This record gives sequence, structure tokens and C-alpha cells, in this order.
Amino acid sequence: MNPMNWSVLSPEILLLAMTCLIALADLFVSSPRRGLTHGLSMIALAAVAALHLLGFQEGQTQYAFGNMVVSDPMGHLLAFFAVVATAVTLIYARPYAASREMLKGELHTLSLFALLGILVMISANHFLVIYLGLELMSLSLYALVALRRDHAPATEAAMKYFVLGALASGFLLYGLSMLYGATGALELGKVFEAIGSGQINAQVLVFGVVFIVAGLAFKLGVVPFHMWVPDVYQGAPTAVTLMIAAAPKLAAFAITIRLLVEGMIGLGKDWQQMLMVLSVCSLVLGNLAAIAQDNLKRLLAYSTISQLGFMLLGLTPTLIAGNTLSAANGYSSAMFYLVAYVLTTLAGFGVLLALTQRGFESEQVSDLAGLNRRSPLMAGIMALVMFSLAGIPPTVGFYAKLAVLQSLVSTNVPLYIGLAIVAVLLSLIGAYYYLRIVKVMYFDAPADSGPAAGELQLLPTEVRVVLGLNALLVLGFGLLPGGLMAWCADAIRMALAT
Amino acid sequence: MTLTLGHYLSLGAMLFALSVIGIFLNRKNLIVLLMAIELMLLAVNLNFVAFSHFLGDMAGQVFVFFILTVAAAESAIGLAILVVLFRNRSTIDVNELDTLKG
Amino acid sequence: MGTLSIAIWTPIAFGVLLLAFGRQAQAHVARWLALVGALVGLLVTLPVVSGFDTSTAAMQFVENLPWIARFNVRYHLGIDGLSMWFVPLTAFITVIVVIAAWEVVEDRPHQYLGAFLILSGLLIGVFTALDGLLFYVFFEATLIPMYIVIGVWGGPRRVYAAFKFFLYTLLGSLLMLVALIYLYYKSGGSFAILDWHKLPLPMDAQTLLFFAFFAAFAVKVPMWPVHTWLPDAHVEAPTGGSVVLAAIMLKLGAYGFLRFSLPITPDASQAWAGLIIGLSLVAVLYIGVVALVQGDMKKLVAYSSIAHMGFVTLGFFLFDPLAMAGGIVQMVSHGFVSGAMFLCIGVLYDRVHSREIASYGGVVNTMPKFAAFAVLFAMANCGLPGTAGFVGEWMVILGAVKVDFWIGLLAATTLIFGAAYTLWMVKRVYFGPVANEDVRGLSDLNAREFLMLAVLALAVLAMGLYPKPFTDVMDVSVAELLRHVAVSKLP
Amino acid sequence: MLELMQSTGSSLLGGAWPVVWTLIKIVALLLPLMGCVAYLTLWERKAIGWSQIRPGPNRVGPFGLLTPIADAVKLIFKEIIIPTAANKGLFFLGPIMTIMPALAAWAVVPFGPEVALANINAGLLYLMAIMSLEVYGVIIAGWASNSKYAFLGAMRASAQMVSYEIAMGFALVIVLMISGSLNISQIVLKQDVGQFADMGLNFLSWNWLPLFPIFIVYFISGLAETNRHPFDVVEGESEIVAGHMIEYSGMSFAMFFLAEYANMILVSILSVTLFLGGWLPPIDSAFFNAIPGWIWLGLKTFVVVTMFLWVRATFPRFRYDQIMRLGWKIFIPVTLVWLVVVGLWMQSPWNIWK
Amino acid sequence: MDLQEYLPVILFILVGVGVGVAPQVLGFLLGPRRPGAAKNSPYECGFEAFEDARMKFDVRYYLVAILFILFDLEIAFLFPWAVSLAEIGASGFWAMMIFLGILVVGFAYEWKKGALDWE
Repeated sequence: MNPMNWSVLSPEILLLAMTCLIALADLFVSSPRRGLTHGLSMIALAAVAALHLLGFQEGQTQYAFGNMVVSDPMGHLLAFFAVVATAVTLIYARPYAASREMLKGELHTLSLFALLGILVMISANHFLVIYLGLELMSLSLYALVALRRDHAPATEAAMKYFVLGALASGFLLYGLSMLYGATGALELGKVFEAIGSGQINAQVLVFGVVFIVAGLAFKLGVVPFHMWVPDVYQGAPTAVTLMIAAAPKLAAFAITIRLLVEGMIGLGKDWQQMLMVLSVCSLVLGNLAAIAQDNLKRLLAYSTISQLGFMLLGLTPTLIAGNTLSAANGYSSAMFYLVAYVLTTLAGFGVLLALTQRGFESEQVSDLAGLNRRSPLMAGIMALVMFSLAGIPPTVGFYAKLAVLQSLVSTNVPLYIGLAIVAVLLSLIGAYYYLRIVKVMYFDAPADSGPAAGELQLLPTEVRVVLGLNALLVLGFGLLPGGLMAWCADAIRMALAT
Repeated sequence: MTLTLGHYLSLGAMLFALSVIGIFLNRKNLIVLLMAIELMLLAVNLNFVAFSHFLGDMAGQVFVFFILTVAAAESAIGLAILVVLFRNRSTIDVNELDTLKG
Repeated sequence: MGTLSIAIWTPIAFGVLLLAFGRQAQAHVARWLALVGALVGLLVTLPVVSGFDTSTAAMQFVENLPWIARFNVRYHLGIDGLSMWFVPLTAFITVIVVIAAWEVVEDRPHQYLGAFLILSGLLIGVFTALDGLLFYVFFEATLIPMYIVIGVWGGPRRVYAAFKFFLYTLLGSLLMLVALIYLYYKSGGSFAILDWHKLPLPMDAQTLLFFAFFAAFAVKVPMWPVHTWLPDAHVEAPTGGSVVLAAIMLKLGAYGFLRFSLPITPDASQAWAGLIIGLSLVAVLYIGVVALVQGDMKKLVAYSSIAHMGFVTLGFFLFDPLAMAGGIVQMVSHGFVSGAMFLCIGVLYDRVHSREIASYGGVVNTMPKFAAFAVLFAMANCGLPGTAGFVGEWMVILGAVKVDFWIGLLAATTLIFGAAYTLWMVKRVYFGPVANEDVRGLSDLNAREFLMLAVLALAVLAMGLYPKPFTDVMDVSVAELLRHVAVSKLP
Repeated sequence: MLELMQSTGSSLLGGAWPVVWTLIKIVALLLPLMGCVAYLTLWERKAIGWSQIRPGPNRVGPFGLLTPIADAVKLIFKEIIIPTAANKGLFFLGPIMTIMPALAAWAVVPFGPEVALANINAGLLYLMAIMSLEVYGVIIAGWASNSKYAFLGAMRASAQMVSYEIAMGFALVIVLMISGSLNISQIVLKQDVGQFADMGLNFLSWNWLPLFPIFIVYFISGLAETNRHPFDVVEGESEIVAGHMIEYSGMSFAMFFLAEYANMILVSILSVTLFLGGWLPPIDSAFFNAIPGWIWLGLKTFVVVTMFLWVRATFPRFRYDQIMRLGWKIFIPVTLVWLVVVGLWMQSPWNIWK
Repeated sequence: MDLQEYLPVILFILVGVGVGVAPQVLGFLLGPRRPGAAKNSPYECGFEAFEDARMKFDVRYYLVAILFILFDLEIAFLFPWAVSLAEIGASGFWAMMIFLGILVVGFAYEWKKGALDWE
């Protein structure tokens, strides 16, 4: 057993300490604007993000706490994005929450705890740590969804999220218990060894894998485990929807990689097929169902389902005839896809949140009507987001799709090339409803409701700057995606090398 | 008759299946849903304990400890959400949770 | 930054500037800024013309920088005889569009003009990209401004048209994307188009690739039967949109055939040439007939565009140097002519707000100067010798006759159809007695309109009377391309 | 004699003998317990009477010694009323769930070294578990009655019980820390060593001295757990009459009554076991050592039980919010602090529990 | 593990149930049975019971229940730790102190939030 190696987890420890501090500080020194809470949160997040970035640049893989946690470049990178996503979410959420009597200290503390769960999940190297991280994240998010106590849809969404989330945890746990039984180990490395030894009852293993994949699929929200996504997206306060939509996906991706790839690459052919089915189903259902939506958040929920389906495609091409190169290619593509998705989603919800001030929920697609006349900047950002989600260059979304398609086609297996074509055709359907939003914003006459251009100027500088930066990144990574792609590739390469 | 691992696993699987069925078929009462979730975690616990016993490895039982704790936290949050929901909607009938659809 | 980069990014920079700082209240500033941007954009393309070396088929003005290291994508630009003319043409048309929009577009002109400037840069990017992915990025990105332009400033059914335009073209290009990725994989990790030209490919791969490219470019050209988006888009688009669509965007598809289909999949191209020729002839003949019965001027011109583009594809797939050069010349000339036609319709529409042929009659009586231009362009459109329209069509027909008399004959009928529908329209709109009060109240061209039509008329006449500079540029490249296509790439 | 019984029994009954033998032991434990409970009620009335300078019950039998018997006979022959609106099955179950834990907990109480019905290793854990079940009886009774008073009483009682269970749990944890075993016999024996025990002053080595605050917390929590005065708002006569048992009569009511007193004795005996050295004599002298352990245990328990009565006779009733405040805001912090103190103490060189 | 030791426990529980059942049955058998509408209605100080007794009640009871669950579990964690404190040494002790520290943060939070106030 190696030493505790506390420094490996220093960002997480720092975050925990700061969160506790913030929780208390908010109680004792609270103002209606939560200036102190917000400021401290930002400082904490900045510090944690910086630590992770430094860790990523160091590029080392370290184990700690008796091999229970691992810190590798992939983890650092995902964690960095998760922290940034949370920080951005909080910045966007503040004016929104303030106008809805939601700006309690809990918004920050729960978000930070959810983030902590995410970070723990990302650096997990042990079933127990995965589970604890997952639950810390999930429980915080359940509570966040219900943060508007007197808002019936939010509480209903919270209930649904809770029940299905708990169900997912149950599935995942059941799968983990099966794996534990089959391999006699809870540590990922040992599980991997045991599976590699070939002396394990394959049936139990596959049984376990089925449940694990189902549990992960629930968390990612892909068909057929997507039921919660639309309801929760729609019902939750928009700020919280963003919290659910962005950073947790990174964590789900991390455990997918850790569990399936690092832990069970030997069972690749089993879970690959499952993922394939899941992703195609998600693409079909997500894209088709989104067309019929009038609620913007619900539409984005279905869009998320299809986006994650596309992302999962990147995880399917593994180990074609032992070709780990194509596997790494696929995983890094999926990772890039996810990061691009998170970035875009942040900007999209950022606009929604900016538009929903002053007691007006900008939830219906029709609420965006004529946005271009009210606020060309917001409309522009939203259009950029939509084009990015649709995968139209020169936005980051295009390269995400390109990367995944590339990883599929590069296998040179007809099945995968077929998948690529199916994915492409389905994303054409997707383009339809993304375009519809652009249409509403640009072509339709302005709606009476909604903030006027003047009111949008009242947005806090902080929000405007971050939103602008966010949009610039969506476009900027579209023009120069190379660096980000290289990061993802490096991260995955190093993760697989160990 | 000696109890083999298979017996425990079968029981665990049955409990698990029961709870899943309970979650999906139950259309009346949210409390029953919460209980089904607890049952599900208990089924998992049974699995872990059985495996832990037959493998001679304590780690599984430690895991159970954590699951129990988390389950408690989970039901606490579940109950809290339930109370809030009831105050808003005056019902905990699963069928009546239908404002969100599209 | 190289010449081509400047040509691409100058208009885009001006466009972004307009979008960022333009205000509805200061529309005039926006117009002048746009005009300056368009003119500067045109100026910076002039070195391309003056510095072009007609004696080589190699790429010129090459810029080659790493872009996305992960996929070995490079910022690789360059032009040869096939693409050279489209760079200044695009910039030129953009100037015309800006002028055409001057007082006409009152609703947020900064956004309108900004979109066109950006579109201009992107289009130049498509014509100059030598990297497959770079090409694709420009190719796709052009959809966004066009979609917005049609949707915001278009006619009553603009939403439908915008969606149809976007989704049709997106469908094709997505398949092309898969093809590009496949080529990337096949070539061992390179997106360089020129590398792909040398890539040996088995027949079945070639066939699949050919059809993937076909899907993208045939929609864009558009070829029958995937042309249906075009009439809608043209009819609903504002004048500027129609002009750019007809003059430039349709050429993207044809250019794609030249740059991708023919050199990368020569064997499949030869094998399926019959299909393309057949479809082209259908376009020429059938669409000609369809055009004849249109009551909407814009629709008529739109169908005529399809017919003319049929000529282009026909010329390409005859594998004859004359026909191919004719196709390219036709592309350029159609750029001028169709643009001019749409502008003429725009001039009328601005005054009467109707595009129906039936709403007009005897325009020549009230707008003599305008009618003169209109008739000139109509003549060009039906390929009257001495105008730009004649040169390309004539070359294609000659080439076709060389290859197969019957193809040539069928192609030649287009002259008749073209003459029929164009002249009939001219007769109904411009000649005869003044039809109604609207026409009676028409005022003739103002200085701005006169300027832009005059410039176009000059171009049309110049190209028709002295086409040598155009063909000179192409000859070497066309010959090189045909030589390349003639060699089988089967492994 | 016992050996003779053992051998005859096992030869007669074979495999079932251990069960029968255990049953015999249980009965042998229960009967005196029931007697104690019965006479505890009498003792309570007497003690309170004396403290209020009045004689207390003295009509039935000499000094009123037969009063409990008369009470029992009266209760047996009283009608058990089941309210129409009540939930019959649960109404019946309520008293059972109340009396069962009160008795079952006795299984692990040690009456001397190795003298416990079940000398299980997880004894304390078992106690915690079984005592937690007590709440169910209250809740079920309150719910089944379908009466507002009963319902409110049950809510109050359960909230109060669970609140104090936390403080009690922390107290037990602290005891565990220094004894290092969940086996209750071990916990007792552990108290017999130490510096003072070496000097012969065993009672100073018992846990109550180093854990004095915890002992107090435990005792008061015990009062609250059993819903005894001054924490008996559950059945505050002036507000909700008899709380969760208001609808019960006759023998059903007697079950609650029995359980309450059985619990009192249980809590007392546990205080003695955990803090006051159990069956151990207070001073290491030949005379004291000669007295059997169960007598010491009984004596100590009697003293503690009498403290229950003394408290009842002396203190006014707490308000409900005061009860909750005491449990959450005073006891939990106190136990937490003491837990840390004891922990640090054990880490320090002055650790006395090595 | 010696499960034999648990036999008395199980038996005792059964006997405990028996002790609960037998007297009640006895009471039923020996006591009179004279039901009446007034006698069998819920006791409400002589008033007619006017609505279902299973009414909404104060949310604070939920709060207590939820807090209890959480704290009781902390205690469950402390149990094995306390038992083995001598063996796990200083690192084990400090690990639990961290845990308790976080617990105290939560406790302070509840306190300040007013979750522990009854009024």
C-alpha cells in the first residue's frame, strides 16, 4: 500500500475545505446579493481550476490513498473543464437566481458539492470512490433542482430526477457488485488484471457489465434510459438545468472511460455493442422528439440526448483486431465532442439565463421570437450555439462531429462506416430543429414579452464578459480547434498508456 | 441444506427485480417508490455481503457500510423532495405528476 | 499573409466589423462601410488576376500552414486555372450586391451587408482551399449567412425556402464529409486534395466516393432531380441573395466536380459519366420547358439557371478539353448574366413589388434605359453571339458534337428553349403597350442602378466579344485535368 | 443440579433441547423482571408519596404491597375498546411493538461475568438496534388509533425519542472508545482496571468519573427515551391527555405501562453497566467481594431507578421546544466535544485505558 | 462467527412478542365487550371528531426525522471506529476527526439555519 499521498488530491481537498467555509460564511455573513459567497466561490473555483491545469501540464499519473484515487492528465483535463463549467454556470445563474428568490447560499454550496462529487468521480480508481463521487454529485443536484421550493414544476422535476437517478445508482451498484463478485476486487487496476487473466466467469462479468452500462447510460441520459432528461431539463430552474447539463456529463464520461475502458477493455466487444445500440437509439429518438418540442428547455433536453448519443459513437470503435490506436482515437474524439458540447451548452443556456431576468421565464421557443431585433448580440450568440450543436462549421460543434466520424470511418469496418453515415443523416434531422430556433430569432416578428434591448444592457458586467468569452470560444475553437484536440488526444493517450 | 453463494445471489436478484418492478409498475404512491429504491440498495448490499463472505474479502462489507450511509442520505433527500412536492401539489400520486410533458 | 488569405479575410473582417458595430440608426454609415469593404475586397483580388501565370497547371499563390495538428489538417490555399476567375468574380459580385442593396434594404442593413461580406470571403475560401477539410468548412459555412439572408430579408415564403435551401445542401455535404474522412483515412492521414488526386483507389471505393461527392455537388449545382430547392430559394431570397446564389453559390457545386469528383475518382467518373450527361440533358431540356411556363420572373430565371448549369456539368463529363473549358467559361459568364438578370428583376420589384410577368407590360415605354439593359442581359441569357452567354454554350456544344453528335444536338436545343422562354418573357414584360397604372408610374433607373447594370453589361459584352483572357487561364489546367482523368487510378 | 437438568434434557429432547433450555432461562429472567416492574410501579407511588409527605398506597395488603396485583387483575378484566375508526391490525400491533423491544433488550444484559442470556459480541449494537425499535410501537399505536391526540402524541414522542437517541448513541460511542469492545461483559470488566482499581478504590475507576458529562447526558437521555418526567409531554395530561396510548384500555394499555417501566429498569441497568461498573463491587475488599455480583447490580440499579422517580417528583415538566433544544443544541455538542476530548486523551501519553 | 449465540436473542424476541400478544388476548377473553358509538369514537375531549385524524402535520417532524437518519448513520460509522480505536492508531483517529469536522460543519449549518429550533 503506497502512502496516502495527500497532495494528489489537493484540489479536491481545497474545494471541500472552501465549500465548508463558504457554507458557513454564507450563514454568518449573508447579504441578499450573496457577494461574499459568490466571490469566495469564484476564488475557490479559480484555485481548483489552476491546480488541475498545472496537474495536466505536469502530465504525470499518480495514485493515492491506497490506489483508491488516481490523478492523470485525462482526469485533470476533465476536472479543469468541469470546474470552469461550474464557475461559468454560477456566474450565469446569479442574476437569474436573484430575481427568483433562489439566490440562497445553497445555490453555491450545493453546486460546489456537486462539483466535488464530479471531481471525485473523475479521479476515482476504485468502485467505492466512484460510487461516493456519483452520489455526492447526484444528491447535490437533486437538492438543487428542488431549490425553488414553491415552484411546482421544479419539485416535480426533482422528484423524477431523484427516483430515476436513484434507480440508475442502483443499477450501477448492482453491476459493480457483480464485477466485485466475479473478480474479487474493487480496485480498477485489480479488476482489470483479474479480467485479463481470463479465469473469470464471463457470464457473471457480462451480466455485471450490462448493469453498469445501463447505470452509466442513465446518468448520461441516453435512450432507453433518457426518461428523466426532458422532464428535469424542463422543470428545473434554468440555472440548475445548466448545472445538470454541463459538468456532470464530464464526470459520467470519466467513469465511463475508467470503468469500461481502463477497467474492462477485455470485455470491449460486449459493451461496445451495447453502446452502439444506445447511441443509435439516442440519435434517432433525440433528434425526432426534439422536432415536436415547443418548450425550449425540453428541446435542448432532447438535443442533449442526441448529442450524447453522438458522443457515445466515439466510444464504440475500440480494439478492432487489437488496434488500440483506433480506440484511443475514438476516445479522444468522444472527449473532444463532450468538451465541445459542454462549451456550447454553457453559451446556449447562458443566453437563456440572460433573457430570463425580471420574472420572465424564457422557456418557450416562441419567447425567442425576433430576438435579433431586441438584442442582436444575444441572438448572434444563440445562433452560434445552434449552429455549433447542429455541427455546421466554423463552430466547435463541427469539429466535434468530425472527430467522432473520423474515428468511426478510420476503422475501415463497414459497420462503423455505416454507423457514421447513419449518424450523419440523423444529424441532418437535428439541424432542422436547431435551424428552427435560428429562424424564430431572426425571421419571426418580436414577441411582446421578454426583456427589451435596453434591459439586457442591465446584465452584470461579469455575465456579459463571460458570455462573450464563451461565445468567442465556441467560434474560436471552431477556427482553431487544434490545441483543444491535441489536449484531449494527449490526455487519452496517457490514460490508456497506464 | 447449506446456503451457497447462488442462494444469496438469487435472493439478491429477486429483491432487485422486485424493486425495479416496483419502481416501474407502481402508479399510486411515491412513498412506495422510495421504499423500492431502498429495497434495491438492500439487494445490492446482499450481493456485496454474500460475495464478501464467500471471497473472504472484507472490502465488500465496507462497501455495504458506505451504501447504507448513502442510502440514508438519499432517502433523506428523497423525503425532503417528497414533502416539498406534497406541499406544492397536495398529492403524492405518481399518476398526477404530469405537468411536465411535451 | 498571402494574397489569397487577404482576399478571403478582408471582406470577412469588414463583415464582422459591420455586425459588431452596425446600428439600425446609422444605416448610412453601415452602407458606406460595406461599400468600402466590398471595394477593398475586390481590389485585393486584383493581384490574383495580374499575377496569375497562365502557362502552368500547378497551384499558384500557395499558402500552406499547419492548422489542426491532430488530424494533419492544413491551412492550404492555392488557385489554378480552374478556380482563378471565381476569386475576382465573387468579389465583383459582392460589390454589385452592396450597391444593389443601397436604399432597398432598410431593415438592419448592417446585418444584411455584413452577411454578404462574410459570405464573399467564405466563397473565395471555397474556391481557393486545397485542403479537404478547409474546403468543407468554407463550403458549409456559406450556408449560414445565406440562410439568414433568405430568412430575414426574403419574400413571404422565406422561412420555407431558407429551410429547404439549408437542409438540402446540408444533406449532400454531410455525405461528402464522410467521403472526405474516408479519403483522409485512405491516404494515410492527409486532408490535402492534391494528395488525394494521386491516391489509387479500387473501383467500389471510387464509386461510393463518387456518389458521396455527387450528393453534395449535384444538390449545389443543382442538377435535376435535386434542384427543387433552387426555385424556392431564388424566388424568396432578396435580390442580393438571388444574385449571389445564382452567380457564385451554384458554381461551388460545379467547381466541386472539377476539384474532387473528376480527379479523385476518375474511373468512377468515366463509368458514371453517362448518368451525369443524362441528368444534364434532362436539366437542359426538361427544365427549359418548365421555365417556359413560369409566370414568375424570378422563378423563370431560376429555372434557366438550372438549365445553364446543366450545360456546365455536361461540359465537364464529356471529357473533352473544349467542352470542359466551355463549362468553366459558362460558369463565369453565367455568374455575370444570371446576376444581372436577377438585378433587373430586383429593379422592377423595388418599384412595383411584384415579380409576376403578368403585372408588367410595356416597361420599355416608361423605363427605356432600363429596358435596354434588360434586353441585353436577356440576349446574353439565351446565348446570343457577342455576349458572354454565347461563348460557353457554344464551346460545350462543339465539344459535345465531337464526342457524340446526338448529345450535341440535344444540347443545342437549349439555345432554342433559352431563346424561347427568355424572349417571351422580354416580350411580355418590356414590350407592347403599357399594361397598367403601376407600369405607367415607373421611373427609370437612378444613377446607382445605372452604374451597377452598366458595369455588368460591360462585363457581359467584354466576355462575349473577347473571351480569350478567360479561356487562356483555363486551358493548361483543363488539359492537365483531362490528362489526369484519363489515367486509371485503380490499384 | 443444573448439570443434571442439562443432561436429562438433552437426552430427552435431542436437538430441540437448547431451545427449550434457553426458553427456560428466558422465563427465569422474565418472571423476576415482571415482578420488578410490577413493584416498581408501587415503589414509584410510594416514593413520590413519601417525597410529598403522604403515605402512598397502603390499602391493598400490608403497606399496600398487593396493589400491583390488584392493578393487574383489574386491568385483565377491563374491556379493550377498539375505536371504530382505528386500524384494527395495527391497533393490536402497537402494544406488541412496544413491549417486545423493552423485553428483548434484556437478552444481552449481563448479570455477572459471563452471566448473560446471550453474551454476544455485538451486544451494544444489538441494544442500540432493539431500543430504536421502541419508536415503532409509539408510531404504530398513534397512527392506528386514528385519533388526533394519539397522532400528535405519537409524533411528539417519536421526534423526542429519536432526538435523544442521537445523544445516547454518541454517549455509547464514547464508552466504546475506551472499552474497545461491543461486548457488554467486556465493557464492565474493562472498568475494573486502572490506577484507582489498583489502589482498591474500584468505584473511582468506573467510567462515570472520566466520562462524567457523558454519564449525565446518558442518564437524562434515558429519561427522555422512556418519555419519563420531566420529558413526558407525550402524555401531557393538560394538552393531549395520554398521548399515543389515549385510545388504549385494559390489557392493551397495560402493555404500554409495562413497557415503560421495563424500559426504565433497562435504562437504569444499562447506566449501571456502562458507567457504574455493572456487577462489580465498589471497593476491592474481601467483604464486598464476597457479596454476589447480581446483588451489587441490583443495588446499583435500584439506586438509579430511584433517581428516575426522584426526578419525577422534583422537576416540573419541560416545554416541547425546550426538550428539543436540550437534545439537539446541548447534548449533541457536549457529546461531540467530549468525544474529541476523550479521543485526544487516548492519543496522548496520559491515556488511562491502555 | 458463532451464530449459536444469537439463538437466545431470537427466542427472546419471540417471547417478547408472545408477552405482547398473550395478555391482550387474555384481556379480550376475560374483559367485557360492550361496544357503543360514543365509546368507540376517537377521544377528543368530548367533542365530535370532525375530520380524519391523519392530517397534515408540522414539517418540523420531517426535519427531525431526516436529521436523525443522518446523525444516526454517523454514529453507525463511529461504532466500528470506536471499537478499534486502539488498533488503528493516530492516523485512524485523525481520519475520523476530519470526518467529524465535516459533520460539525453540517451541524453548525443546520443550527444557524434554524433547523434545530422548534419555535
